[in-house]
Amino acid sequence: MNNQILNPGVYLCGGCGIGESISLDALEQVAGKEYKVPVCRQHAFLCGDEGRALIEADLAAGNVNQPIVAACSPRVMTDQFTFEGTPAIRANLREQVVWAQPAGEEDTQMLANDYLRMAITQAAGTVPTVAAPEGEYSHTILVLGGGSTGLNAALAAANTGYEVLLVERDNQLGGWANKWSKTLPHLPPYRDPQPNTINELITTVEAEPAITVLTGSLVTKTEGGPGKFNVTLSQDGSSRVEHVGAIVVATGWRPYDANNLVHLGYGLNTDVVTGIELEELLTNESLQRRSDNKPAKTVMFVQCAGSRDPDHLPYCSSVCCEVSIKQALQIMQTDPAASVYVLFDELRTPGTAEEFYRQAQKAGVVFIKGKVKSVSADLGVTYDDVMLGQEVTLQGLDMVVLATGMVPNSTNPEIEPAENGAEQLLDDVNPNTPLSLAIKIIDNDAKEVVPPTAEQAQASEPVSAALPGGPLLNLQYVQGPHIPMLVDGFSDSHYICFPYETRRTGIYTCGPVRRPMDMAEASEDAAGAILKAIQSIEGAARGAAMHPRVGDLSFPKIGLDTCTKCRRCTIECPFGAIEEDENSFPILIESRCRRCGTCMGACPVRTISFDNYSPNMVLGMIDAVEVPDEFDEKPRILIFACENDAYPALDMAGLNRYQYSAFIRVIPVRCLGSVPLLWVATALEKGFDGIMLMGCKSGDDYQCHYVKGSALAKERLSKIGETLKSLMLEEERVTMAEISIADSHSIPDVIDGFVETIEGIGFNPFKGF
Amino acid sequence: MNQGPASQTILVVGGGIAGITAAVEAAETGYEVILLEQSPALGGRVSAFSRYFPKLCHPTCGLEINYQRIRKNPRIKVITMAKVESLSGQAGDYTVLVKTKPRYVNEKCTACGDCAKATDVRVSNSFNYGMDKVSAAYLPHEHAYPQKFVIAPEVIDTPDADNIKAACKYGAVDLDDTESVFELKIGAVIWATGWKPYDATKITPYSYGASPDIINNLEMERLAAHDGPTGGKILRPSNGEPAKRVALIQCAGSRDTNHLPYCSRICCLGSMKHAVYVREQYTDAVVDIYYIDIRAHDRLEAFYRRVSADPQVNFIKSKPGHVEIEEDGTPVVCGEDTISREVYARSYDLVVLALGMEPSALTDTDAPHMGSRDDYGFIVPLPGDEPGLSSAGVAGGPLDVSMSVQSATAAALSAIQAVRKATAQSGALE
Amino acid sequence: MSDSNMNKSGKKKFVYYPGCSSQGSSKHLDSSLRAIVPALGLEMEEINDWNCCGASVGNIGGGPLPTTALSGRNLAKAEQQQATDVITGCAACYLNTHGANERIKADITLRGKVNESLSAADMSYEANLQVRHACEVIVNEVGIDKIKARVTKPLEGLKVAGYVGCQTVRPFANTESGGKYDTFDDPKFLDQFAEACGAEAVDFDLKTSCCGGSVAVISPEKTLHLIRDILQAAQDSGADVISTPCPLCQTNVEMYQPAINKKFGTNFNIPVVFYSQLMAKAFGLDAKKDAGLHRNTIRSEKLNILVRE
Amino acid sequence: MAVSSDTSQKYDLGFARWVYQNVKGGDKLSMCMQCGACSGSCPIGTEMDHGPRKLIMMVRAGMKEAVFQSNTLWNCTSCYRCTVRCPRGIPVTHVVQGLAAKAVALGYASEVDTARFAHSFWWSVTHFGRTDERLVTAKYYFSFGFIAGIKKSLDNLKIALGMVMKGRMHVGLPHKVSDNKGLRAILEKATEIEMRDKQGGAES
Repeated sequence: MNNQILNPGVYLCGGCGIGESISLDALEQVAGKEYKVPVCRQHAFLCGDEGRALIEADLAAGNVNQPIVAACSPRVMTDQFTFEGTPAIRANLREQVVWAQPAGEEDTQMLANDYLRMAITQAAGTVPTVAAPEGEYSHTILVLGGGSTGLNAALAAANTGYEVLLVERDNQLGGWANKWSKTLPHLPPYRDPQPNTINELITTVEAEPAITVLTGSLVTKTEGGPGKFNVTLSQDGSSRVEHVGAIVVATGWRPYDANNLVHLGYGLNTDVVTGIELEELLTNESLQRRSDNKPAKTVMFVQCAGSRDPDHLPYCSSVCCEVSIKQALQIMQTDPAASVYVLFDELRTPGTAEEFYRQAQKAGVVFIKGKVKSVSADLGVTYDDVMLGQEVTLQGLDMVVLATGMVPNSTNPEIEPAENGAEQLLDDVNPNTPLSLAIKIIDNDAKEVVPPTAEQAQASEPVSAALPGGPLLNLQYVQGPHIPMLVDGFSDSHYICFPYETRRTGIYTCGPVRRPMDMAEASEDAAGAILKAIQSIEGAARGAAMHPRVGDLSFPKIGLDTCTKCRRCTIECPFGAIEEDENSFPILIESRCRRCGTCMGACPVRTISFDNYSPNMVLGMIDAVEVPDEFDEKPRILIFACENDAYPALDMAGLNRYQYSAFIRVIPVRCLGSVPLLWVATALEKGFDGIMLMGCKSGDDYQCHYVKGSALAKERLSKIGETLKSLMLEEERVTMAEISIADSHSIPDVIDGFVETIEGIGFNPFKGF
Repeated sequence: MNQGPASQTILVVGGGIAGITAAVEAAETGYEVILLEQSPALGGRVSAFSRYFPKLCHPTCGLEINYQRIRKNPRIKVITMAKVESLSGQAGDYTVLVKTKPRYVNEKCTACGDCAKATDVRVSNSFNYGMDKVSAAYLPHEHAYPQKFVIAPEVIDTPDADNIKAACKYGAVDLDDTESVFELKIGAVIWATGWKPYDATKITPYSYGASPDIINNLEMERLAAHDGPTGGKILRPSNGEPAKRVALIQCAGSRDTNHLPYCSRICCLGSMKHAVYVREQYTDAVVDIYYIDIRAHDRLEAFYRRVSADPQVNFIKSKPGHVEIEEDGTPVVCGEDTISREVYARSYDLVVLALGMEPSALTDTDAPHMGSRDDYGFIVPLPGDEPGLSSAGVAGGPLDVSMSVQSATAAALSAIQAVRKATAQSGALE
Repeated sequence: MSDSNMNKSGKKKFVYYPGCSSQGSSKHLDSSLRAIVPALGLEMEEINDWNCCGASVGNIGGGPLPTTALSGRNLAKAEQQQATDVITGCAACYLNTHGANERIKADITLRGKVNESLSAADMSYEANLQVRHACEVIVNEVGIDKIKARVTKPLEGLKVAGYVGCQTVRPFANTESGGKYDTFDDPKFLDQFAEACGAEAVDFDLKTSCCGGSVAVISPEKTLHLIRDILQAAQDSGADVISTPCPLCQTNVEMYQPAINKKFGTNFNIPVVFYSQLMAKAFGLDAKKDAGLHRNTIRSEKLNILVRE
Repeated sequence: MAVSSDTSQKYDLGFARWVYQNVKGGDKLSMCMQCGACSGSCPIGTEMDHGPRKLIMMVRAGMKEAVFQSNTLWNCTSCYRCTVRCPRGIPVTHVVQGLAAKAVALGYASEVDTARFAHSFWWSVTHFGRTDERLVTAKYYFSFGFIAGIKKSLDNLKIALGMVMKGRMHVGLPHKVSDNKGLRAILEKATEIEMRDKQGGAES
């Protein structure tokens, strides 16, 4: 803990219209008279060389060590206003004052004054953060799964200079790839099935000194965090503990159980086979059928066998079309006289794989668009031939191949489920119920169990169907043993922009356990996961945060003296960074922490704080705002704005010179999840007439970079009713606005609309108290 | 042979989502990165998208985080309006010639906007694909990074240029700015040169250009964008009326041996997203999607289900033969519904061609050596190629955004491996 | 054009393949072509004793090889005349002869069979010729500027709808062997011809719509509406005349006007001329002997003025 | 290889493969992805029972009878739009005409107008080496029988007269190639070669 006294210096910029719009002298009054800030200077162009020289001189002279820059938004000119590696505290007078307000008005000046007050208070509440990495950090990467994805991951790590522990459940490496007769073409000209090179890959891995291979092994327990995971491994009975820095999960997939596909003839006739089973029948000789080893001259592939089917797998397994094309081509190559049909609903050969499709057509494979109805025991395939516009039953086939889909190995079906595993999965796959698990645990004294809602039940269906078995890593996290999942049982990821952003820092999944994908894409995915693993190891060793607050050295400090063991922080932390000691006091695993402050927002007794972001700091900023009494007819509205989306939107509204009410005061927050109800209550007591939480979209398509921030805020606000009643205040005074970053144009409506509502309700009776 | 110690610096060419990702990931792993972008701002194609499928979230959301990561990271140097002229050498020791176009605005720019007020000259707005105009002194768009203005070459050497210069209080306008060429010593290069839409005028049967109400999928994104030419309203370019009968034509160029032989992967989902744009705005709108096969992979299938559940969105399995233009300019889509066998000719308020992706590097005549390319111009390193050159995102093949980010992260690792290897070798030499 | 496309003298030699319609329905195409091609500075002599190309139904009537052999004979004759390039003005002749020629070039077995057939008349074809459409030759060998330069009597005030039809551009206009001289759906050359002759090319968007081709001859009831649409579009575009390069288009669109007026209650009376007739006129050549304008059955004041002037 | 009879068994590839090998342009048929661009581009597609796209699927499905009895074969105007637009490079026009030729050769089309016209046409070619529009048309009309012939001729009398007036309908002796004998020899030889090739039994 570093408690050095800060000497703030206030620097006022007159540029970009600030000087013309408001009085810098008035601001200087605020700094000097009200806050007794020793150093306060003005400049017409602060971000210019001359302006910065002004600040650097004071820093050099040692009479200032905490510059406060009252100029533009903290989102811009960051290089210009970062000194000795530390960004200055900023008061946003440009985007959110003079660009959004009429020049020369009293209200505009008041707004500016308040923002300066808030900045000075923020500075006072800020302690320089110092990295405090403790203990021994491992730089070894554990790769779970020795299939082609895992092998590629291990090689990628070794080739980047990292030691690897490669753990495979089976007694041999290679996984499904061992079965493939040939593989898909992923290099130009993308036309022909390629020789399977899995054996070469295995040899290379086994020859690689940096890689230690453990086959026939399972992970039975995982503790710790990035840089200091302790993983318990069991290999034929004996178990050992390994110290690793990061974990890459490449447990892959398994085929959808064809025994569920009796309507497609599976089990009725041995010559109805799955694509996987066919691989073993494909050789350099012409294809023979299983029943009588007679040559199979007419073969039909039935696509989407189980996939894209609400009764089985709701999703598309992505690779089946190309795999069937590969197999069809192999059959034609060994017997050009064969009749090979592919029955598909939508043929999916994206990108350059279209070449592969054309190659199969060229070879004479017949593609039929149709929805399969049934496959009979005598291999009669009945389907709607939509292109002919009639129902067709194809007779006289020698073999029917079911292209079954991929089920992710997000769990290990070969071991027993963990007792709190199911609850966690239910919670994970259903973002609509962000706190279902929390509620259960918090109400653990309550006799009756909270019945799951309809959508919970619905969401739980695919989980139980697709995900039997136990946890892969058996994480010793309060939040459960599983790696969190997103949809359809595939492992979690901040889908689209940050696919490697997961809720278990230091643990990265890749390959088909993350999304259905082919071997080529999986090997690329493996490289990506390894890079993130390396970053998490190096970050942990520096005590620095991972994405999105990359490099942030601050971390939450928990004062146990006042802690009530309510467990909210442990439960609500999106990253499971907070565990419990034997007395069920919360303890932070720093390297898991992503610095969002959700724990801070969860804590009812404000005993969790960061050096540079704390309840007291924000309460101070709230208190710094001058709230006029009601006779001035100037309401005050406090806005907590998420710094990732809402705050930039406010800036862009200013950039576009959109005008809105001057009665608002904005406090940027790391995430709405970090806003405790206490701040809201305090603001109301202080006399603010309305409070608005501005954050991103929650729910199924959430955008929160901390997963559930805005969902948590919603949840909490829903509980504020009582608080307001006890204060005899209207519930409408507190609201939440889902503002996306592209909503700059609607900012004025949102703000002015709320101001109107508040003016309708009337002033806060607490004013003046 | 390597001269002296190998360079550890990684050059990323192209500042779209793939290039940004590759640059940030490499820098956050501790490597020096130079990020080149040929336009005045980062963001590339995605920055001109209104929303992403299937979450319908805004690209700026992810870009904002990435820009914050770049701002925080002293290891990343961003150079805009820059292009690679030539490249020579090998991993650890590339010599790269970079050419920059003049911006006529220097680092002192605060984006205050006074320059824009100083001229009445309006130039075509390339960010909106020329669908509207902007001041000759302009910020590329509201979320532009770097947040610096640009002065259009059109006004240089005119009195307006002098007015613009005079209007800037900060000496940020530099009318003497010129093209410049400089040399970089680089350890490894990641090509993230991205894509451009296939030239619609080459698909003559679809009459692009014959009616203002026939547009392409990128223009549709701008029509839907709040900062687009219509402020986010889907309106007919011809008369500004709401577009309530909309045809979305898939495979405009893609999957066609006369044009792009490959499937561009993103168009199906993109058009479903466009259907949502229209339906969100007009409850009585009807959208027809003409397709050959709907290519909605893994979880994207759910988006397909969701959109096809809308009774006012019709999926018609048909590659239209041609688009005719009625006397009043109304486009008429003609073809055969392959399932009903109906030969149709349907008129629409708006026809959107889902143009395929063509690698930008393809038609770049003075393109430098980039490593192995496939027949379509995608950069695909082959086994045994020199390790120092890799590709990220659509430069390497038709990918969606999430896959581009994956490929960019992998490219960052392979670049890191290349410079490490080169360093080890050059170390061995000394 | 490839270098192989040169005779001993190293110069190109053009021979002309008139096709059967030149002796019947399209005499005016024939006469005008024979007039303008030399006027544009290209020498061409007629293929000796040429025969029918097989047209669109030859395949059905006689089968593939005999049809190809028909072209084979013409090409062999042309080769005997030391030709390098065969020019034809008839879309169907071009389609068949050019197509056959390209197939014979590409397919050695087919070449063998054709030559085996030709041997029955002691002939053979070495497959060194290019078969080219007159329009492509004018675009690629002459060029629009040369046309402009040659014009002595510009067709001022004449509004022309350029109706290209099908086979003049499809399937070869935009291919290498077809000289890549224009697009399949929106060719510009015919309008450029008209403009070069001093006329006004009106905006006419059915320029490559089908007139019904041989189906129009065999079962007009199926195709009259196609011609109606073409005439309607031409009328709406304010055209005085329709100009076309294709004999069958010319005959169909012209001859069926009365039948169309009867069937659809319209009263179209739009002359349909060959581009070459307009050129001949603009070049100041004889309106009858060369331009053959007296052979057009649909007359209009504008056309008559053209004939008289 | 012999053309298979239309089996009740759908997708017996015998017929499809025969078409691939024996019909002009057939070798590209397997590339069809049923997008419908061909049928959608056809100027008189509405006149067609199946249209080229479905016709190709029917070939694959082995529906020989239905294919050869399809009116699609006779409604092709040879505009070549389908050919130039096909995203898979299939010469659709040639395929349709090729199938039409086979339909005639296999005797499916004796009553079809186009077939009659084709025969009259070929008659003229083989007799004179050139086509005499007047004779071809007349022979075509009269192939419907004398009365019908007269009627059809009268229908088009206006046109014919117009042509004659303008000297665009040749009257008098038909134009001939001078070396008619040689031409016939060539055609007979070609036909003979075609037959010889079919000894592998292309048609039965």
